[in-house]
This record gives sequence, C-alpha cells and structure tokens, in this order.
Amino acid sequence: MNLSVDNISRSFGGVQALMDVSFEVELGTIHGLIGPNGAGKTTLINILSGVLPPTHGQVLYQGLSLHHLPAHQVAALGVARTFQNIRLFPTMTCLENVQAGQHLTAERPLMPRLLRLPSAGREDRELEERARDNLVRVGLGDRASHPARSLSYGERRRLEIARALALNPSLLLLDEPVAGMRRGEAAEVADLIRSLVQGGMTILLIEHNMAFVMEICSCITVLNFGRVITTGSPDAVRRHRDVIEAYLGSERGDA
Amino acid sequence: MKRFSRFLLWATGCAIFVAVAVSPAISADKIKMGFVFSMTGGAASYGVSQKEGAQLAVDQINAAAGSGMQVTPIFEDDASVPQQGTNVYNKLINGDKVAVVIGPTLSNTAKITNPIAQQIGVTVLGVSNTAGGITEIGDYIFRNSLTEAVVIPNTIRVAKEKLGLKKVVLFYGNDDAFTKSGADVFRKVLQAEGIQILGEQTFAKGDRDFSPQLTQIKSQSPDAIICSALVEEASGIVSQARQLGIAKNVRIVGGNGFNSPALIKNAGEAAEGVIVGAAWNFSSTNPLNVKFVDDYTKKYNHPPDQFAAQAFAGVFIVYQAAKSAGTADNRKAIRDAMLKIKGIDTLLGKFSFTEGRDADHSPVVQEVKNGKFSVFVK
Amino acid sequence: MLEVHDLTVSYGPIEAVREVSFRVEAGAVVSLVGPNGAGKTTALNAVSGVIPARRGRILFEGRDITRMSPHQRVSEGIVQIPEGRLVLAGMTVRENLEMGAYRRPRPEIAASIDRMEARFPILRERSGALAGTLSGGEQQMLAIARGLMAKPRLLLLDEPSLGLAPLIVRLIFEIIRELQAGGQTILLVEQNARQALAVSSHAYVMENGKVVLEGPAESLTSDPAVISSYLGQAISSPT
Amino acid sequence: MEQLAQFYAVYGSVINFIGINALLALSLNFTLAAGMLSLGNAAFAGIGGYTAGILTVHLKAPLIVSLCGGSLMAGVVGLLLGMPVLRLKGVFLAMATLAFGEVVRIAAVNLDITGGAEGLTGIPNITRTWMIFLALALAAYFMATLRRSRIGWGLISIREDETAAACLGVDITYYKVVAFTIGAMVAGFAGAMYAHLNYLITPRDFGFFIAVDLLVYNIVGGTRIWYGPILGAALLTALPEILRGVGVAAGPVRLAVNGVILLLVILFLPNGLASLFTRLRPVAVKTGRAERT
Amino acid sequence: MNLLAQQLVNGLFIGSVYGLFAVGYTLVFGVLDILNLAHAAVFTLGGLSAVWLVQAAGMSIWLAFPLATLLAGGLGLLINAAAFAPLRRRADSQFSGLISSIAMAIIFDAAALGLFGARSVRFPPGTVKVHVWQIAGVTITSLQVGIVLVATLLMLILTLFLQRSRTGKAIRTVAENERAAMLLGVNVSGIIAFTFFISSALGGAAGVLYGLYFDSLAPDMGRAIELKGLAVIILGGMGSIPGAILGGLAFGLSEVLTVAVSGTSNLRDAVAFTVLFAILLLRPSGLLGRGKLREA
Repeated sequence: MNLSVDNISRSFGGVQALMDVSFEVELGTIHGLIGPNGAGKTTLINILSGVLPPTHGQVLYQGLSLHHLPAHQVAALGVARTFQNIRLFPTMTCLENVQAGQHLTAERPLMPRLLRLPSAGREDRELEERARDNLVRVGLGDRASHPARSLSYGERRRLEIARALALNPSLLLLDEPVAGMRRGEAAEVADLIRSLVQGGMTILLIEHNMAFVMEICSCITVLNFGRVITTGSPDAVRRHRDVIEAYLGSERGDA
Repeated sequence: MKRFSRFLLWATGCAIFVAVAVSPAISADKIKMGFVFSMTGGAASYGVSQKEGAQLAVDQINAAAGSGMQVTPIFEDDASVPQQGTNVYNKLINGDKVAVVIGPTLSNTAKITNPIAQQIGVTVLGVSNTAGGITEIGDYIFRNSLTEAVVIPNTIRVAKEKLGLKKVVLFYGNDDAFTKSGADVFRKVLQAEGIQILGEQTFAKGDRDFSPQLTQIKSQSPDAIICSALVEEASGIVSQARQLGIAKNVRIVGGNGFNSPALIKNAGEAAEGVIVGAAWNFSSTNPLNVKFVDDYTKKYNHPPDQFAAQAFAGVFIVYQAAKSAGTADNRKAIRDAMLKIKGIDTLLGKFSFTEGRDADHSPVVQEVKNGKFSVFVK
Repeated sequence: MLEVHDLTVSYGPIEAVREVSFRVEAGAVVSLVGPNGAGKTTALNAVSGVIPARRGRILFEGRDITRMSPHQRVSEGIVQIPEGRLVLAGMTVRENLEMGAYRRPRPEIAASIDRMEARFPILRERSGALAGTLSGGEQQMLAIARGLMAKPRLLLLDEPSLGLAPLIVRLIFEIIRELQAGGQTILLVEQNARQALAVSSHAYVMENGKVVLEGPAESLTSDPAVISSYLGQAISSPT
Repeated sequence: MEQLAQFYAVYGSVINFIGINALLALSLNFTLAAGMLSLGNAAFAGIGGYTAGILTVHLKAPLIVSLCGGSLMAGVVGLLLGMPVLRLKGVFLAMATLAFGEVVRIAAVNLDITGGAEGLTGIPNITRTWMIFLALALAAYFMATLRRSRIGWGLISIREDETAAACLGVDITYYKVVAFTIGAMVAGFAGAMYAHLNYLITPRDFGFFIAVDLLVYNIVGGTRIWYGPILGAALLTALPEILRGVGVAAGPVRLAVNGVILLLVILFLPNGLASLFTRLRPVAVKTGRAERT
Repeated sequence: MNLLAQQLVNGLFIGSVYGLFAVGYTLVFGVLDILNLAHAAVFTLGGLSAVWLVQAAGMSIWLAFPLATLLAGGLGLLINAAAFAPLRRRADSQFSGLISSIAMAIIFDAAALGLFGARSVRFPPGTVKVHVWQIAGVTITSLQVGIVLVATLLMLILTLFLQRSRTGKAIRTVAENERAAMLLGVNVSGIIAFTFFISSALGGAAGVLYGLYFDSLAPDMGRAIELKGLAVIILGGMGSIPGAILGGLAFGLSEVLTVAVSGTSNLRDAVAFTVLFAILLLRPSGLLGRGKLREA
C-alpha cells in the first residue's frame, strides 16, 4: 500500500526526460528526490500529481493507479503538491489563497448562500478558521490579509504549503520547499514537515538544499539524466560515488 | 490618476445636472422642430445629406418669415444605432418639448422610436423611411417619402412597357431592412407583371466586391438586373457589372436607393442607361426644384440627393401645417393641420398625404443619360 | 575590466541578489558557483542588463554602465550566452549565427561565420537546418558560436553544461579552455563546480543571494566549504 | 417629484438601456471571471431575444414564460457550444465565439421565422424599467454570491492559474462549461427583455460590434468585482447623453471623445472604474517568470 | 466552365486584397502575440488620405500611393506609442491591449469622419487608366492585374525583407524570443515600433488598392473587411506571413465558390465563418501555424 512508482518514462518530442524510473515511498515517511538541474525531478512530480501523463509506466497509491487520472481527480484522492516556480494566486490575499485550497474539503453550496441561511455563514466561519489555522501552522498567521504578491520568497513557499495543506492531503509533494529561504526559515519548514509526518502524512520532496534533505529525509532517490542512480538512506546516498559525480562533476577528465 | 478619476465623477455629475436643469422655455412665435438623423455610423452619408437639406430649408424659412413664425431647429445624431434613436427621441420630446420630430433616417430605428411619439402625441414626419409598417404605428406618424411600394410597381410597369422585359435577375442586400423590403416588393410586382425571375443574388451591407454574384448573373443572360440597393452598393454593382462585360442593353433597374448624384459620380460612364424609379427627379423643371438645386449646390458645393430634397420638403410641409394651425407649440393642432395638407406645392411636385398619412405625389422613372438623371423615355 | 559594486537585484519584493561585489580582470576566466537559487544567473543578467539593478554600480572598463540598455551593452562588447541556450528555434543555424553579429558591420560577417563553422564543423553541416531541430549539445555549440559572433570583449556564460550528457559537457569545457587560451575574458556561471573551478583563475561562491566565499580557483577546489554548500554541511570527503 | 418624473420622461430609455447593457455585461463577466475571452454573448442575447420574441408573437406566451424560454434556449446552445470550444484559449477562443456569433447573425438574416433583415416585428413593448432592474439586481446578487460559492472559488482559481487550480481539485472543463452556460443564460434573459422593450429586434442588434461593446464595458468597469461591469455599462451607455449634456456636438468630435475616454481609462485605471470605489489590488506586473540561478 | 474560371479570377483578386490586409494584422500578432484591432481603421485612413492627396493636393497616384502608405505607417507608430507600449509590462496586456486598440480604432474612425466627411469619396476619374481584357470569355481588367501584382510584390518584398535583411531577421528574433533578442543586441522596443510601422503601412497600402479598385471609399469601409481579416489570419495560422497570404486566397476563393456552387449568395459569409469555426476546433494553429497553442 505504499506509493509505488513503476517504470515511469516520459519524453517530450523525442527528448527522453524520464527513463524507467522506479522506486517506492513508504507511507508515513519523508522521502527525498534529488539530482542536478534537468534530471527530471519536476517532470516526475508533474506525473505523480496528474499534471502530465507518463509515456509509459504506472503509479500506484494506496492500491489505486494514479497515472491516467487528471489532476483534479488525483487531488481528490488526497495528493497535494507545491510548485518549484511558486504558483500562488498572486492577486488574492494569503487567507484567500488557502481558502481556494479548500476546494475539495468545503461544500460551499450555492442555495443556502443565495437564501442567506445561517448554515452558510457557519460554514464560512469554520472554513476561515481552518484556513487561519493553516496559516498559523506555516508561520504566516499575521499575514492573512496581505496579498500573496507582497510576500517574500520564503513566505510564498510557506504559503504554498499552507494552501496544499488545506486539501487535507495524505500525500504531499513538495517541489523545492525551502529554495531561497534563509537558514532559520528552512529549519522552521523542516519542523513543520516533521510534524506533518507525525500526523500520519506521507511526504515526497525535491530539494537542492542538501543539508535540509539529508537532515529530514529517511530515504532519498537520486535522479540524473532521467534515470534513477540510487535510492537509499541519506548516508548511503551522500557517499555514493555516482551521486558525487553527478553533482560536482566528474573528477576524471578534469585538469 | 486620482485627479483623473475625480474628474470623471465630477463630469458625470455635472452632465446629468445640466441635462436636467436646462429645459428651455417655449416661445410661442418659434416652432421647435427636432431632427433625428444618422450623422455618424453606418448611415452617416444619408444623415448628413438630410441635415444639409433641412438646414437649408430652416434658413430660408427664417429669412423669409421676418417677424412671422420662426423655426428653431434641434439636430440630434442617433449614430445609426436604434437604441440611441430612442434616447434622442425621449430627449427631444420630453426634454426639449419640440412640437414635431422629423426623422429618423433609418426605417428600423423609426419602428422603435415612433411609438414613443405616438404615445405622447407628437407629430413625426419621416423624410426617408420607406419600409412598410411605419405609418401604421399610429395617427401621429406621417411621411413624405414615397415608399418603395409606390415607386417600384410604377418603375417596373414603365420598364416592361418600354423595354419588353421578359426575364430578369433580382439582386439585393439581404441584411438591411430597406433593401430587403424593396426586394420583396420587386418580387411581388415582377410576378404580377408576369416577368420571369431567373434567379436571386444577395449581398451584405458594406460589401464592395460584387463580382462573384455578377458573374453568376451574367451567365444567366437576363434582360435586365433588378436591383434593390442603397447608393453606396449600387455604385459598385453598376460599375462592376459593366466591367465584367455585362452588355449595356442589359439594363439595371433600381429604386429610391439609386436616386443620388453619387451614383453617377461614383460609377461614371458605367451608370449610363441605369433606370431609377424615384420620388424625386434631380432635373425636374419644377421651379421650386430648380431653385432648391441651385441654392443647395451654392451653399454646400455639391449637388443635392433625394435625401436632402425630401428633408427640405419635409421642413416646409411641417411649417405649412403649423402656420395654418396658427400655433407653434400645440402638438395636437399641428397634427390636425398635417392631416389637412392637400395639394400644396413642393419641390416634389403637388403634395398631399394619403389617408394612411403616407406621401401622395407622382413617382418618376428616370434614366441616366449623358451623366444626368432625366425622365425615362427610351 | 568588469567591476561590480554592491549589486542588489530584486523581483518585486524578493531580493535575489543582495549587495554582491565581484570583478573580472581582462583575459581572465572568473566563475560564480553555488547551489541552485543562489542568485548567480540573476547577477549575470544584471551585468548584461536584462534585469535592472536595484542598487549598486556596474563598471565596464572604468565606465559606469549600470543604466545602459542591454543592446548598448552588446555594442560595448558585453555578450551573454544565456542559460537554456535560447537558440532561435524557428530560424536556421546560419541565421542564428548572423543574428549573433547583429551589431557588427556587415562586411565582416561572412568571414566570421566561416571561421565559426570551421571551429564547429557540425554547424556547417546543419547550416540550413532550423535551430529547433538540433540536439541539446548542438544547440549549446550554436549558442556559444552565436555569442562569439559578436566578438565579445567580455563573455558571460550562463550554465553552459545544463542538461547535457557528460560527454558533451566535457566538450563544452574543452571549448571554454580554448577560448581562455585565446585570451577571451569570461565570466562563467556554473553549477558544475569542479569543472568550472578547473577552467577558472578566480571564483566567487554564492549562496542565498550573497557571496559567501571568494578566492583563486585552485584554493577553492579543495575548500570543504564549497562542497558543503552543494551537498550539505555534514559531508566528508568522498571515498 | 415632478422633476423626477420629468427626468424619467427624458432619460427613461437611457436608464432602460443601461440596465439591459449592464445585465449583458454581467453575463460576460461570468465568463471573464474564469479568464475566458468570449465574444459570443451578443449572439446568446440574440438567441434569447429571438426565442422570446417568437414565443410571444407566435405562441402568445406570457412574458415570464417567454423570458425564461429565451434564457433556457441560450443556455442550451451555450452548453452545446461550450463543450467543444472551451479547450481553446485567449484569442483563439475569442475568434471561435466570434465565428459562432456571425453564423447566428447570418442565420437570423436568412431565416423566415426571425423575420430576416427587417427583424422580428410585433413584439409588444411590455418590459418595464422595474423588471430590468429587478433582474439586474438578482443577477448581481447571484453573481456576488456565486463568487463565494464552490463554483466561484473554482472559477477564480482557474483564472489565476489553471494548473495550480487543477492540483487543488478544480475540475477545469466542468467549471468552464458551467460558467459559460450560466453566462449564456443571463445573456439570453437580457436579450429576451430587450426584445420586449423595443417593438422589434433585428440581426444587427446582436452583431460583432455589440459583442465587442460587452467586452469593453467589462474592462472599463473592471472585471474583478460584481459591480464593475455595471459601472462600465452605465458610463458608456450614458456617455452620449453626458457628452450632449456638456455641449459636445454630435458627430466626429463626440466619437473622438468617446475613444479618448476609453483609452484614458484603460491606461490609467488598470482595474477599471471599480477601482475608484474599492481598494483593489493592482494588476500583477510582469516580472521575470520566477527567475532562478 | 467560363463561369467557374471567371469566379476563380474573382476569388484570386479579392483574396489577394484580403491577404495584403491580413499580412499586416498577422505580423504584429506574430511578434507581440497581440491583436491590433485598429488595423482596419488604418486601412481606411490609408485609402482616404490617398484620395485626398490625389484630389486636393493634385498628386499623381504614383506619388500619392507611397505617401499614403508611409502615412499609414506613421499611424502604426502612433498606435504603438499610445496604445501598446504603455501596457507592455502589464500582466493582462492581451486583454487591455485589445481594448486600447479598440479605443485607437474609434479615435481614427472619428478622424476619418471629421477630415473626409461621411460621404463616400473616390479617386478622380482617370487616376489610373483601365483596360479591359476578354480572355477566353473571362473578363480581366488591367487594374485587377495591377492590384494583384502590387499586392504580390509587396508581400514578396515583405517576405524577402523578413528572410534576408538584418532588420527583418531582428524582427523574427524578437518574435521568437524577446529575451534572446535583447542579449543579441537588438533594440527590442525599437524593433517593435518598426514592426507596427510596417504592419500599418501594409494595411494602408491595402486600403489604397481596395479604394482604387472599388472606386468608393468611406469612413466605414474598414468594417466590412475587419472580420474577414481576422478570419483570414486564423485560417492561415496566427503570426504566419505565408499563412496570411494563403488564408486570404483561401477565404476569397471560398466566398466565390460558395456563390458559384450554391448559385446564391445568401450563404457566402455563413460558409466562410463555419469553415473558420471548424478550423479552430480541428486545427487551432491554422493552415500554416506554428503548431503551438499560445496561452492567454
């Protein structure tokens, strides 16, 4: 019943972005996905979240195959994500961004609203309260009424996480959650992610900040040129010769 | 930016205030005439002619009247849009309190504006509306423009008689009320006269290229092309027909819409031989008409068309009625006087209103000869 | 040749580069290295003028070019070969090269193209092909050749190895080395730190929009701080 | 009181047209709210107007039945049209809906039941000002409420970022078709009221230039809040009267002033007139798309 | 057979005028991804000002034609400066650009009405000498031939200019990628202004030719061709120059063939727009489009 990525391939007009990628994510853990630029990490997240269909292969989550579902149905199965290039709704406030994320968990029926029934007001208050809770959780409790575009880079990333949390997901896909953050900020996000997992969530994250990845992930998959180099514990990955080469360049052929 | 927005608000407020506050006093020795013409938009070329014709009439009346009843004209533009016509009607009738309204230019607009005047009881004189169903709107609605229903049968009869027409093609604009209803009349009359219709072709308002249709028509070898079009399209049709090699003896027959010097100006040589049934003849020797053509040409530097002539005549008819009613502001009295108009001299000839308040004077059939409209004799 | 003083660049409220200073001597290859998101490309874009500097000054041969428009900077001899190559996909390879020499006098262009095609034979072979049909490596060659067509006095190279297979990466660095031998001044931004340091004389390590370390390239190669900025602090030397 | 009656006598028709145009503009706002640029709403109004007119004239249906019938017919056509065309984006969607509008107009010109170019005549003049503004108020209330409902949140998410919206669980195709269909129904209702205001309707009442006008009302008024399109429609419908009031003569000058005002609004009030009344956030400025090193 | 041949000639002729009008339209779209709805107004003003130059200023058409073309180009610069450049950095520039170009169109229409009057005007008789040829029963006039030739020539020059010249390549570079163009030393805003100049000049030239042939020009003459121009560039593929030419011919031919086949002209525009609708659904990139669907 894990999240299993099974022989996924994806090409874009002849360019092979992913080739036979397979690995398992154990539920209730933090799994890292790393690799140099252009390794295919974001493509993989796009496939897992239903934004892109794979060319081959399948994705199984809790016994259901995800790979042929459109994004909104994947989301309905409890899979939420953030984006590497931050896709907030820039003209909306922080609170509204999170409330937009409640799309699946909120009914917001039209009729009681048109008739001004008290139930509508009650639901709105509950939803707003929940949205505020999520903002507090990511440390943006005091920014509720600020427009998203006025936030700093790091704050935007945290807001995206809050919006994803509004879906009450069981699996959270984070694409570079701490990119552009200062050290203290990243540490807060690390604490947040740990607490989420303690609450039973499963997290798959892409990140370039190695200190962060090594510290919080229990298992790491390394991609390079669309292929899996290795999957293993942080220690094993960090010592893996191919991984070092992939990141720092080959020592052979250097001066 | 803030200043600009404040300006917008301020301007809106002021405009509404001014519009409401200015409801000018009515003076008894001045008759207020409201004119609704299409001075911009699709029908602008007709509206501008009408305004010029009407303005000339007003100037002449006021110059001649001396201390008698003067005319205060209020010209409004409906931009060729029916909605704006409605707005302008309300403004003239309820705001300016005009005694009569002359216009609007387009029949379609008239169909939605004239009921407003009818309801309140203000005389409307249409000077260019030719579609059916206008004067039926009510007993305050008049027109001095001969309808196609009068002009066309006469034209076809004369043409059949003199040219021996047997088979023809009907060519008309199908997205315009004037040209479409003209075509309907043509069709009915042709059938009644036993002339065979080989086929029908249509065009849309604003079209400039008629060669595909004319090519089809040419291949059917008709005796004549019966055409319901306004002058813009008519000029193009006439010149392109000749260019495509449709022989001169295949006459082109048109209605009121063709009756404009612009046809000859635009189509030039190709216009020769075109037969035009109309309410007004440019070269009529009626002294009133000769004077009008002279005065108009002098004032505006170009010859008048039927739109200008009918607008000119319209102003005189209304003035006549008001004078005989002896009032400048009694709307009902003016209407009653209008009903009594019988056989007065106008540049259109002896003019009366029919019982249905439509124009009653004899139509003419003209032919373009040597670059001029002249009475069709063959 | 190039001096950058206290450069700050921001996108909206986000400061991607904060008070960064660096310099490039004539004839030298200098690299900016550091992990993703450190602000390297942003700094480079500020030098080429694609993104305006919010604060700070950029001097080129002693003249202040901070407010100069990008195309004027090209005329001055500052030429950037952008990340992701940005070849003109709908134009032919030859047209791409011609566009490289956009601000040079016309008569010189044909000869320059000949020289470029002699140096990169693949470009001669594919001369009439649309640039979009080239492979990634070929596109990078084209991008470099196109940049060189402008006869740059200062060449700004942005992530030339990005997304390329190891063999091609080696080839690209071969070319950089050749350029260096020919006396070309280069400011190089590269994630592949080892290769970058190997061709550079001096380097700046950036992290979070700031320069955290600078020095002669050789000394940085063995500096554990560089490795840690890439692979995390806990890392020991590879075994 | 007398002054008020006088005002209504002079400006009653302007007021009615403001209401109708505002309702039409609001109908397009449903679509624009989801980021879809449609030029089809004038055609939907036409379908509604003709259907209602035919119901009244030929079947002697009571007004309310005609109005609802027109609205429903427009909705059905909107649904059928929406499913294939809503895959298209931006200008392409605009062109497809424009082509649809032209085909509808040409059909109205050529059909007998619509009365051809002379239009459908004999429609009784039974729409009253209060009906128009009641419908407008209901539509505006519906619109404002809809924005806070599930559909509204979904549509706004789609406008802001389709991919992100999908990942939040928004079924994009469904919501787009719903918005398009609701818009068509409101437009159809407005068209039906218009038909019963004017004694006749003609194909030209619903042509390309009207479609563009609806877009202009929205942009000038502001698309982001429910009263934006109403403001835009009110200002631009009343503009000829306002200009007349301040003494700008009829003809080219008035036309030019019209154009200049439009240009000034679009240049200096990026969120439309609505931004004068409410503190709207500025339209996002294009920054480098999340530039990274 | 004669009939069909004559209809094909008709279609070729009107199609080449559509093509010339649409080329300018599509050029701006190709570079900026923006529709310039003031293009039809420039077309009108181009034609009208040529009449004025011939009639009032007494120029020969051979001088008036290029002058009017240049004048129209100048209007293009004005459109860019007033309606597009100020909006370029706005996120909704596609929407707002549409509206600001409508505003410019209204202003130009007002100018045409104010300067030249509402009535249709024409070139004085004898501005160009017209011969009529009958070839195998098909009628062709020298003016038609001349107009097809001039249109073809202008499109050929434009194509060559874009293919071969330095500035032409710079325009294509900006169309491909503004950022790359900037880095190659292209003055992007200058090139955009120049593109507007060429686009509008071509639109003006189309207006002069159109006016010459149909011999009647009025302030509203752009209205009839505006929608057809839009259809043509969709048909050919937005942004594609050869597509616009091909689309123009295809549209012209579809019009005449509808008349020829059905024998009546009621369906002429309906067929054309139905084809347009179908193309959008089946192949949104048009006949020669670049295959990619641009997002709003």
